[in-house]
Amino acid sequence: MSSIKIELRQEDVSKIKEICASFNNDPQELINVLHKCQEHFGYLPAEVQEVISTELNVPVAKIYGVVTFYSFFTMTPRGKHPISICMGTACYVRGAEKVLEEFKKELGLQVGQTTPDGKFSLSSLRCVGACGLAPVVMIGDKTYGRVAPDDVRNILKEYENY
Amino acid sequence: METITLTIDNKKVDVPRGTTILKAARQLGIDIPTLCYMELHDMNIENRPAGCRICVTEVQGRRNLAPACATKCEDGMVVKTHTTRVLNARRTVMEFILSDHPKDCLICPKSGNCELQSMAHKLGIREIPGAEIAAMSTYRKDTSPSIIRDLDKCIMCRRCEMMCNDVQTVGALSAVNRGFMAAVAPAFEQNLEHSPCTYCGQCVAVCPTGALTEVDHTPEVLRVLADPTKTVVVQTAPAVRAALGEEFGMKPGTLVTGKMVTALRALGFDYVFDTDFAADLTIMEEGTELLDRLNRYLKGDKTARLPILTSCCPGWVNFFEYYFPDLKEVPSTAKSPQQMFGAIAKSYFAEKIKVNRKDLVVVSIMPCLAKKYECQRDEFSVDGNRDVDFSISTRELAAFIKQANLDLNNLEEGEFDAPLGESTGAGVIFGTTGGVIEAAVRTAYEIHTGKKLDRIDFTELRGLEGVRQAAIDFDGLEVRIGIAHGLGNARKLLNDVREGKSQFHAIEVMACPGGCIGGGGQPLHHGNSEIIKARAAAIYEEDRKKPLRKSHENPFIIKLYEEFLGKPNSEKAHHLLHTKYFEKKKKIIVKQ
Amino acid sequence: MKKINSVEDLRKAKEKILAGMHGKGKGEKEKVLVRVHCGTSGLASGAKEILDFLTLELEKRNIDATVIRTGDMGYCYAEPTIEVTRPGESPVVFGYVDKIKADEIIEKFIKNGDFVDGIIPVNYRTID
Amino acid sequence: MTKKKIQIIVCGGTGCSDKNSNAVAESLTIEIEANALENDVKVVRSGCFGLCNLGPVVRVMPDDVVYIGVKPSDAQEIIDEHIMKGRVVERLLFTDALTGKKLRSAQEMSGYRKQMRIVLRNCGIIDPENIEEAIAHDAYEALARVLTTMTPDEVIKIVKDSGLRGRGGGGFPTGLKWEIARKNKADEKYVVCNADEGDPGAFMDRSVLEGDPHAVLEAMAICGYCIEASKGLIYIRAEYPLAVARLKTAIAQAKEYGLLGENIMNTGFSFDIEIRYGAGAFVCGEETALIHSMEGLRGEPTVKPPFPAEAGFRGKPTNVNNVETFACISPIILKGAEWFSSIGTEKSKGTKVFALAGKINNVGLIEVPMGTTLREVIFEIGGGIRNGKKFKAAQTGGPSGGCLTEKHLDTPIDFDNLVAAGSMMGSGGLIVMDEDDCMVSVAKFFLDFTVEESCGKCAPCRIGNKRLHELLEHITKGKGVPADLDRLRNMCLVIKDTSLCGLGQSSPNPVLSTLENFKDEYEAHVTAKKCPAGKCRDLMEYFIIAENCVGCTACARVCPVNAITGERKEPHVINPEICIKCGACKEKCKFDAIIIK
Repeated sequence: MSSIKIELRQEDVSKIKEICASFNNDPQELINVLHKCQEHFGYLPAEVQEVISTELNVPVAKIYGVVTFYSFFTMTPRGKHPISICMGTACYVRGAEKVLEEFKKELGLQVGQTTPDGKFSLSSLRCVGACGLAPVVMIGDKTYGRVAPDDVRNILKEYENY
Repeated sequence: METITLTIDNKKVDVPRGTTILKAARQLGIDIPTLCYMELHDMNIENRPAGCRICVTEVQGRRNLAPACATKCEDGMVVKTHTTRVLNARRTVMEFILSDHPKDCLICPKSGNCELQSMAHKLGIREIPGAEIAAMSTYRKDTSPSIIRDLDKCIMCRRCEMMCNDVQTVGALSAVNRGFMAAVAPAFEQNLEHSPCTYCGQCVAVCPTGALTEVDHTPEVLRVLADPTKTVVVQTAPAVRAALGEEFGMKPGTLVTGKMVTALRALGFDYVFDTDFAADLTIMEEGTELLDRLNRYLKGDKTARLPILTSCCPGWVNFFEYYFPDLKEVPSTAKSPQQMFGAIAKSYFAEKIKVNRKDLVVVSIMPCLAKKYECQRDEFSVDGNRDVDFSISTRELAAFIKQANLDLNNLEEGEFDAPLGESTGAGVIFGTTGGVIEAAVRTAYEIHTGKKLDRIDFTELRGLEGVRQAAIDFDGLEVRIGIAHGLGNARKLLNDVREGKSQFHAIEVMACPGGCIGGGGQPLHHGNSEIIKARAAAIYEEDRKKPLRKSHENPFIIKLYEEFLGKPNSEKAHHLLHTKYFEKKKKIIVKQ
Repeated sequence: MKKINSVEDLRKAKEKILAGMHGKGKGEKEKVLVRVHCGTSGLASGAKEILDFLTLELEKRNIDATVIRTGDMGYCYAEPTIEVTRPGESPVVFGYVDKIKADEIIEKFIKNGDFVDGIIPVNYRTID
Repeated sequence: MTKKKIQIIVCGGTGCSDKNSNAVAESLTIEIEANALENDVKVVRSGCFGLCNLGPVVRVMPDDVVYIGVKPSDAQEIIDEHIMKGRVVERLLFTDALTGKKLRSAQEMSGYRKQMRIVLRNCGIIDPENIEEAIAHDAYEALARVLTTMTPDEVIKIVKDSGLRGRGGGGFPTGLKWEIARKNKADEKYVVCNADEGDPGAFMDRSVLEGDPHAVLEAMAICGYCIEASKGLIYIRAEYPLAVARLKTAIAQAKEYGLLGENIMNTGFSFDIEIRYGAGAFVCGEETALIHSMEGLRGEPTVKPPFPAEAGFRGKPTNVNNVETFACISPIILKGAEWFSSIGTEKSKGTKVFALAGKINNVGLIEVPMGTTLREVIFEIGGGIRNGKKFKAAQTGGPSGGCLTEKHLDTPIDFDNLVAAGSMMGSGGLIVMDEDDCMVSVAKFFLDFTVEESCGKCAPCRIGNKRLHELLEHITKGKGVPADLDRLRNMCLVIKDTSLCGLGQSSPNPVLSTLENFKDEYEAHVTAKKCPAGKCRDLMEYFIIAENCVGCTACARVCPVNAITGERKEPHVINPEICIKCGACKEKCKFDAIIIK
């Protein structure tokens, strides 16, 4: 058992403490706390989980257990433009797999990875509920409907200068 | 309580409402196989995630099979435990479990003692259909100073998680990931070393498979035994003698002290000593410290920290260093018996036999896995030479004895060597919960009052209740004592101490449920708490049989002080026999 | 609106709202009511642009209309959809509305009551 | 405004288009021009009327006369009689089969519409961010009535009598659930709304929350009154930002108006609602898992009993219903149990919202009375199969359900019939598949979902589903043997029989149901090693028809692995040993010379 040093900036620590305090440091609010922290930091690195653990008095192993249980939480930084391909049933039967393949090919990424320049990350998700537009791709908050593999290159082009 | 009647396998049985099918069946002598389920009855420890689904039974009127461990009986319920549907389901589920389990039983440390292996045998599994296309969930293997985690063998029974969190409140382990890759691991799937793990070994003690095992130090021990330049000394902890026999088919609670000594000698140890001797020494130091603090306190000295906390349990020390670093001045500074033994062996005894400490190897036989870590602590070595070189568990010793073609059953009764082999009954009872404090009371009473004790057995300090308390009359001075075993229970008492609410003068803490007899290095109890009770009985039996039962009466202890240490808590004693504690809690460093 | 402190309050509030809804207040001329279906499907198909376009254009073209944002009706295949109620008439739902279509709807239907292609007929029963 | 013109609306929905409604529109235009009426009469194309089996449908406005089964040859009569002379063409009107009465207007025919909106009553009608609009549409009227004129037991009786069953999947009677929660005494109780809509392809709950959030809030308060809870929690997917935002607005407004919070409408009843977020775990649709998730834990289910109604959130009695169930409550209170139970089938009352998706024309949400047949849903409301393909199967109940086939088309859809057909209602996703879909692959797709979403707590679900998926993968790769099908079935049955929660107990359904209904397709995969739908890449063989090939070499040039050889202007050949079945050649070929065998 050796002691571990965790490095975070003071303002980050304060932010996490503030988030925890806004939920009365109640361990039962862990998932809400994680949501807020991920909203703020973009992901949930180990350091952030350690601070939450101290604040909520929940073992960090348990927090990690929760983070790895829910697919919404991530411990790897997402790209500036996170790309999510809907793999819901409706999208699947309308060819989402091929669209995903195309994104993988164009970006040279696997699902769950981020481009080295931090610009794009690729993930698949289950049904955004826009089945009428299947297959659906989300980049950030923007939704693209009825995406064909051929559209992928053009979609990515929109982000060339951002 | 209301009684209900149900039928299991065509037999009627009456049970109190709330009873599970599993227990009702056992009442009828029907042993429904279980895998993840585990219960330590007298300690309020139960693991019932209903996750393995091996214990499923057919309940009339229910659509699905019902897990016997978690299904409560209802009046008029009709249960079948071995229909073809049940047997097929059990077998298929077992095939699933085995399909995601390594098949290296031949070289698995749990082989022969593995609940999964026994279950596969019991269910008659002969092949694993589809094994050739079955992906396995694999993980990085982790070796810590005490424990090896090989999660490829984890079957998600969650026993370790339950022990670590619910019983011990250590929180080192949690279920992580989801679905097929779910396993039980420390945060970030790091090594145990980087977690709050105390190495109490309770996870290992309950693991049904080879996923959690101790680090085996017997090869190193074998190497030093073969080295003619080394003098090898062994010390055996009190709880070992009460459990070792189980590994050789003896009834739980069989004392094998003499046979164990013979076996150790046969294995080639040059001196076979007893940790009980060091336990007596601990009482001298710790008891004196207690009386000192108590007297200072009574005189109004505000710096006298009470209650004093025992410090012989290394899992417990790790625990408070992590969770209660603010209280690190509260526990007794006395080293544990293992380390006191090492310090004395490598000074006093080494001088006596004129062996350089570098050529003297001290091996300890411990019921404990945290002892492996304890002897590796920096503060317990001199110029890189450890006071205790290796610590091996009761289980490792059993394996070692077997490897040497020795059958413990047929060995002569041997005697410990002098001078570090002599002990009193007080040293023996260190092996069970309440024992350390009882031993301390026996000595402290007589020193404090200057009177002889009328009765030596303080039965009010014994038992298996998680938290116990008693007030002992020290001739007019009421000494209030608290006892906790299991770290979760300890935490309750510690919280009181932290908040200044504790009424106790002295508190004994043992990390493992039951104390050392239930240690993480002991023969596996497989969820049978009767075994732990039998070991406790054996410990008290050994105490009763001892001619001397108070530490301060141990003639070799008296001699040690006379010849070497001076008096308890002397400067020399402090140097050799006392230690200090460190803050282990993770620190959040602010980046500049 | 002040707090509703009793059942009577609720019913009074309801009457007041109904009376004042969408320009039906006393002395006011009834307005055209345009509902833009802005659920996730609608928004993903561009309903927000249509909402903004209609709000702006109806004002520019001096048409007395209320444009409100609602949830989706379920016509995912035809999103964005809008519903237009001319005073005294039954509501009419239009699908596949882009800016060109929206312009056509203003010019032809809202102004003159002429239907344009893309009507989605009411194909359900209501409960009242 | 100008004087109203006559407008003839011709259905341009897919169903009617297939029946040549285009020609009807053209004929009408020709007739109008022939009579020089183009300034007064206009032909407009519309979307689907939802009367596809009666199509093509023509509606004359503003007279509101609906003609059905109109043929191009009828155009002249419609123009001559109706438009010129104002006389309705009786023979083209709809005749009520029971009464023999001719129905003229869309209004009169409304009873024949297949859809009925109860849950979706206000969706698309009110501004969800303006509580006043909701109040104008009767929101909180039921709550007012309940709080002032009814006892909790009376309310529960109405809900029980209405026959409402939980819309989340299991179909447990809602009133009974409330009654159990009411009977369990405790100092605190909770009402939970399950809005963790996880079935891929189902989004009705989201639509309700986005379109009519007060319907849910009001019903939760009513439930709170019945079970004596003062606190409600909505567990909603974090992936639904719009629904979350609108819910938050709605809750804030309801509090501001005193319709939630302390002493609601001065009745002494207090009820507050909080939002809890899901974080992407399908298993949290299961009540006990959902409760653990709300407690900040991993969303793992626990054995029932104890049911949440006995020991739920924070160990207190908790009533969990989903969004759609709650959305039915206020109309039931306002219009009565009898009204609600008059809709639907014997054991399934009311309506059900379905999310139509897949190879269907009118993708979207529909709400139909229980007992509507699959045929009506797919071919009338849904407008039939896309691109005129053949219907193959409809998956209901998402990954927990099974598929319905041709033979189930006329089965009235309700809880029990779906279970009898080897599927389930689930939350109401309805994915339509056509002849191009390989059912083994579809089963594999659903298993892929289950494997990813299994919580990992119990062995059959954690490992068994993985093994099922592997075996299906094996089969779709052409490596299966006939004996695998028996093993597949046994694994399915054991996983169903032994899993801890509903997820594992139903995850093999897509496999069992496809195995049952499309056995020959499975057999083709394991014996002939062929995929009849041509979907399984490893079982395909690209082949050049020599007669069609002109030897342009385009295919050979595009082939990434040089599997195609041939002389210029000579038929080319694909070497199946090298071919990786990427399909690039087929796409490139302009002469339809490349086929998949």
